[in-house]
Amino acid sequence: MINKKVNNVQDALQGVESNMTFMLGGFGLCGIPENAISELVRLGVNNVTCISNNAGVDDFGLGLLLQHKQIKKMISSYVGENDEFERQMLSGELEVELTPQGTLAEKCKAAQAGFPAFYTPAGYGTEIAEGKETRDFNGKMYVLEHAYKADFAFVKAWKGDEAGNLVFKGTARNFNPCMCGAATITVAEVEELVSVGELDPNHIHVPGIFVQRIFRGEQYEKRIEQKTVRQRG
Amino acid sequence: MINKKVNNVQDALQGVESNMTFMLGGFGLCGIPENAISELVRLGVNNVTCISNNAGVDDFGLGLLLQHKQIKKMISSYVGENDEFERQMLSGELEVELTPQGTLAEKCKAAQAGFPAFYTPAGYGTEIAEGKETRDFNGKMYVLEHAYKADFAFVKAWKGDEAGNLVFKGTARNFNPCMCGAATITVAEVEELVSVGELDPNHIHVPGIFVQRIFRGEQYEKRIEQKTVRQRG
Amino acid sequence: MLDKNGIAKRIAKEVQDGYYVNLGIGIPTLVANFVRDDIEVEFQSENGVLGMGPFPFEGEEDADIINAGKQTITTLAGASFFDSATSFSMIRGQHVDLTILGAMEVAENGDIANWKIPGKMVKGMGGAMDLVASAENIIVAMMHTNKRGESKLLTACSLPLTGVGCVKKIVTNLAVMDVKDGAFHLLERAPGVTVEEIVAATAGTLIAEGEIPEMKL
Amino acid sequence: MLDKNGIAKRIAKEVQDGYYVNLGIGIPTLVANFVRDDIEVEFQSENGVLGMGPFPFEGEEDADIINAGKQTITTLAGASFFDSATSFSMIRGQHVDLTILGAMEVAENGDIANWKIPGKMVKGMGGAMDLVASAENIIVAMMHTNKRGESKLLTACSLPLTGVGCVKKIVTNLAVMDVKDGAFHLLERAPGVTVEEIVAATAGTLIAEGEIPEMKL
Repeated sequence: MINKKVNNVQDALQGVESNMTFMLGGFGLCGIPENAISELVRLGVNNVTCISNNAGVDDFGLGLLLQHKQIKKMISSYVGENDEFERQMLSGELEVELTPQGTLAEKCKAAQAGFPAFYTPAGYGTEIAEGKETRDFNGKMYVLEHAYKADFAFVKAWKGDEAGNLVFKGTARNFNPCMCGAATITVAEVEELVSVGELDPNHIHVPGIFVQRIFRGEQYEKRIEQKTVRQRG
Repeated sequence: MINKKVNNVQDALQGVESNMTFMLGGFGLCGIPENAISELVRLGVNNVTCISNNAGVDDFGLGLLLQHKQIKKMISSYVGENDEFERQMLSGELEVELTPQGTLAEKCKAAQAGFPAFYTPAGYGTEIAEGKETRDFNGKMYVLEHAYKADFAFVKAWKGDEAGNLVFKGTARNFNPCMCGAATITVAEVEELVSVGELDPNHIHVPGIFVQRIFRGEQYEKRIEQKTVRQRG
Repeated sequence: MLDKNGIAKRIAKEVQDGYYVNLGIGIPTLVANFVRDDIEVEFQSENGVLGMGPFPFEGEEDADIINAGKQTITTLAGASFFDSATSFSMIRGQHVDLTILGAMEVAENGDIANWKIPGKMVKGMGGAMDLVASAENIIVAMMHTNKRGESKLLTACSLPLTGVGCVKKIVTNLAVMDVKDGAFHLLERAPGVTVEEIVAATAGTLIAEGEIPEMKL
Repeated sequence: MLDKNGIAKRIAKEVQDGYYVNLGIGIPTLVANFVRDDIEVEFQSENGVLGMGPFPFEGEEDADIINAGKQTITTLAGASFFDSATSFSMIRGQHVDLTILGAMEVAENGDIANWKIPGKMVKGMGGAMDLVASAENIIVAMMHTNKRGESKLLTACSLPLTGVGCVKKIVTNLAVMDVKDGAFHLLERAPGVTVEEIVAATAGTLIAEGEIPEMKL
């Protein structure tokens, strides 16, 4: 067993520098690497490019990095729910590249799997396809999209073991598995770090080979963005 | 819950005809759809194209369809371990298309995921790439490979529920998940068919949306191809 | 004239037995409330869940179980969770039978715009571009006119497109229409709405042949 | 001169701490037996397992747990099972650190042939083409000559290729060689084997500079 365990978030983020490109898992505030984000704020690295489906909210998630003006460029599919984001974007302080959600997931997956590029129908005929190669396959048009390159991927899982194997819970899985192994160094933070042998080898969502460092996150707020309930009958 | 359960292998294979293209899961004899294969033999359909990593052995797995001369063309990555196969291939009775194993998996996955084609480095500079488009990405050469099209996919899982959700055991998983949803109709056979709600939604390997029909296989021989053991100390 | 729930109720009639359905944010989300309970339907959300159930009871919400609108949800027996790439395999691979989403504009050739107002609003396309580029069966749920009273059914979209020639059916507060052969084809009127009112509210080519029935809800 | 176990033993010395290793069928499979036990290594098999252990004890074999050679195996703590597409993501994505495989022929430019003898034998390439096209670190394990005594280290391969310019190192029953700059570079002699014998058994360009040490096992 190749041991990927590091003791804390500081060790996990060793080598992180300004001007780097990061991938961050999560959908909205669900399944985001809360501890890595806090540490990125503390480290004060800036001028970074972040690939993440969303940009958090004003005072949580990636919104914290926006607040501290650490982000040069965001690559996301949906960036509503964040006033500071809108302000920085409209003022030109922040560069934004919007990518269809399925394309974003697959550009990470392609990097993980060693595919340089792929053809997807998403965005054909829209401004997303401008300047990109398009091609007809069996009478339908597709856009050529390239794999992402990143220095670090920060993902959050529910459980993990010392070998770097990861297990997710519910929809907190989302982009996290797609980003593992898609960057030079993948850092996984987990709510529960167990010994090897405790996870069922049949039910590992991400094999440890895709993860370079794993640590137990000190605390998780797991903020709910849109609490929606129904009345008890 | 959309119910995918059918009562038996006969119902599961309704619509199967000669001249069709089938995908069949399994690696060697591990994780093969034994019951579907037996029924294909019984139905006597012929002139079929089979996409499967291997071709079974002389008297088991896809070897049974070869024995009955039902196969027109095999698409596989490795076809050793089968004398009848070699005889039919050398005599010209059987058409054979050899495809690198990772490419074979991905051609199924592409069909499942709605990708028309993909670029892979496998086979570049070899006869596998002859007549195919090749392309340089970042200084490395890739071959364009197209998604497969099949009429039926026959897969075998360990457990499944009525919603068509599948769970695999060990290396019997192999190509099976890649083929689900890659054909017009995906037929899953399972050792144990449970009621919905019994499988943990976090640990379903193939969501039921990729499966059209599911049934419990009557019996499984699960023959071992290369029994290899060590001596007790 | 229909309200948002009325639009959702009418669209629910389009949902057939055995359908996997993706519901967009807004009016589409309401459709789930009106689907007949004698048919089998499963709802997919692109953030990674199949088999969505109703919202949770107060105190039972789980931050790890949400839909694409970031709302807390529950799941039904037979549900499954998966990653984003698998989710879009379901969508791109046309395993989802019906996609229902909102729009800012729809053109008579089936083009749709719903993600950007240049200089004003850019929230992003989320999964909408993947959905409209892949789905064979797309229904748009929207108001017939915008807040300024201008028609949202146009000869050509003025806003940046989300997808081209993809919308097959539209249900608005005023009408049900097919989109085909370069025109909107009026199928049903909302209760109390006349064909003339629909014509007046539609900027694109609207074809109303024969008697147009009032919709049944 | 080395036997098959000797070749495996020598190759085992190339396996470093923290390596994920894919072992081909035949001699490469034997390498696992000789890896130092004070380093951390995980073996991947392309049929869908990471963390392979030794063969099972008699009576404990499981038909559902095999390696790419279709042999029954066991797994170690920390192992995982996955599907074929994920397996080749590990390989194509260069997450596997070292690939060890057999060959029928290797050329001085690093080309390798190991899947087909036209008109005679076609077993197929299995995962070999994916492995050699993707791996950054490939060691070939083979006999220096074939059964007819002909060199398997050639100026150019005569058999259909498996991959081009990909082999970095070769360990045979006679020698250890690097493959670079269009030539085989002799690094070590097998016990009791002279440089002259290696030169005689090598059809391609062989460069032997300075004193060539006998290998330590």
